[in-house]
Amino acid sequence: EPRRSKRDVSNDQPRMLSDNGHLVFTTGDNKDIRFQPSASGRVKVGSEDLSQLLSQIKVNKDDIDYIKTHGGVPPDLTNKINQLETKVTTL
Amino acid sequence: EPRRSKRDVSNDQPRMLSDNGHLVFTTGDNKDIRFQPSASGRVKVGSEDLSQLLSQIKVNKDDIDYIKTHGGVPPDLTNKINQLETKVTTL
Amino acid sequence: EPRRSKRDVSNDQPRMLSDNGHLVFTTGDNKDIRFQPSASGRVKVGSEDLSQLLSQIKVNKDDIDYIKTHGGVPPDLTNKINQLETKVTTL
Amino acid sequence: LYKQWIPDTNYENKTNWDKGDVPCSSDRAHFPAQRKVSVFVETTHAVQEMRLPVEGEFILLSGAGFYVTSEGEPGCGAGVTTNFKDSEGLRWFDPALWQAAATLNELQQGNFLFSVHEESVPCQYDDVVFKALSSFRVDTSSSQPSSPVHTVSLLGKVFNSPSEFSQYLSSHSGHLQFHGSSAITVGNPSCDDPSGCDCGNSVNHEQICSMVTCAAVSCKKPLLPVGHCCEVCGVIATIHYSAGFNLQTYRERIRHLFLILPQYKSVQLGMSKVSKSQRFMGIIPFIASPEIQVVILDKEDGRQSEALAWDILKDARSHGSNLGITGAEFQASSGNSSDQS
Repeated sequence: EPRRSKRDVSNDQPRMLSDNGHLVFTTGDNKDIRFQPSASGRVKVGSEDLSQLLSQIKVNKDDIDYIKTHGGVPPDLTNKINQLETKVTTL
Repeated sequence: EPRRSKRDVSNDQPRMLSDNGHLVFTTGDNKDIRFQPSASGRVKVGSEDLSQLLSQIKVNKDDIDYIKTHGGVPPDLTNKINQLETKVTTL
Repeated sequence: EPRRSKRDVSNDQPRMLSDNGHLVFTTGDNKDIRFQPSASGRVKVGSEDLSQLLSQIKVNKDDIDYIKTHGGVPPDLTNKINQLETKVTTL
Repeated sequence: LYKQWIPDTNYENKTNWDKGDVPCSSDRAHFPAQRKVSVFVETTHAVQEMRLPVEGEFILLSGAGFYVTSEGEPGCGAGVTTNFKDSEGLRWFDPALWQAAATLNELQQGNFLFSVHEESVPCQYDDVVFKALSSFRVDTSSSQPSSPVHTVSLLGKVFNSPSEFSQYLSSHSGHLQFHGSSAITVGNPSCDDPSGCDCGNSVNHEQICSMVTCAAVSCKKPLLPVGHCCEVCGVIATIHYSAGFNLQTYRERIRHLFLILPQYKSVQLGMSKVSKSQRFMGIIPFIASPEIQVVILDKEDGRQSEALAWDILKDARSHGSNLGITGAEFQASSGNSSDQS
């Protein structure tokens, strides 16, 4: 593979390294670390399922946005206010 | 790369691969990739503590669920409504 | 580091192993697993940018804290309550 | 000249594993906890368990990586524990661990040059090469504060800036690849004298020779070439030169005229600029003009060497004026010399 050997491979290669016992995964300029779970295989951090938790972040965000717009007022409190309003209006 | 094709790295094998400088973790069919530092070790992404952030996702979810059920109504507003109710009732 | 040399340093060795066909990365006591792409590289889970998602966790937390303190009461409901109060007071 | 480090710390190199084979899917690959190592990985490997050193790294070429299987690979066997061998003791100043060539191209083609021991390790004006697709670990300890060279190339990158290289040496990879009491420095000028330059390794003579075990010699008058650690059987020819002499051109000439001939197939010939005054240092402050030392060895008690020496002398005498050669003579371990002509 002559094309490759001419290139500067030094900074280009990802590395798995042990730094005083810490396990470190690194990449070079503009290079990513990618986790690609399959439909049935999971990426787990400790006992946690990474994909599941990450989709929970979005669910949380959506819930928060809903609360911001529609309020986090429980139905019984809303009822109470409506009843009060009716009462006050009919006084 | 003919050398690689001789080895059948089939889909059911979880693996860590260097792909053009990117470091890719791929799970297999029903096979996981797990990152399990010791109890006192952390999983970090850059300077962020991933383990901590993942547990924050759950805390966020629990908080949202609480707000959904019990409302995100501040105590002074609840007081005001209760006082109103009392007043209206005793009118 | 005389204290460590007495210890079994093999406990400090990070490991990559097969656990029933699952790919497992582990570390020793107090040792982390770290993902450190270059400054311009990303950590991706599937097509998602992990760093971005992680910062969303913090945004979510902040939003939740705000809701807890200031309430998630939509402006029209707050208005309604204030109007009620005015009415009741002027009865 | 280009000097290439021979050993590597590549995962695919069978000789780096104590069981003589690269680990497969049912094997446990163990890197000793306290051995620092930078491992180069060229392809994908299945493994049952890998224990990493407490300080170490795996450099993954595109397409390289690790995976695990639940069924195992065909032909892998029941599984053994195999240990990555220790490269801790490999020293920069060990002449047996280097290959020399005049150009990068000849280095890649395997046209290596024979040299005396001092010149087998990198000289101050040499370009040092660590193979692009490899990693390594080398002990650069020296009695000198530093060992200067012209350039160092490793992982395909050429370092010629002193600051850039010293920065590399202090990186995680640098610490794993180079260790020892003194450092290699780059940016030393290359040799710009066409007649050649003094290697500069006489200051490291003892250190270099401490790595060499000399074979017993059985010739009548064993010779000790300048810059060599051992007495040899063969010939030392001396070329006196003037302006216009070009060492590299002359080295090529001798190769094309003689060394490619079948009768000289087993001959080793090394050429270097030396100052014989070194021999008298400490006794008489005698400055001799530099000359070209040609060391010729063979596997037949020096008989071929002597024949070649005569060929070289004849060539020098008939074409010397064109080559910038003013005189030539030799001394053979048989006791013969060019004086007897």
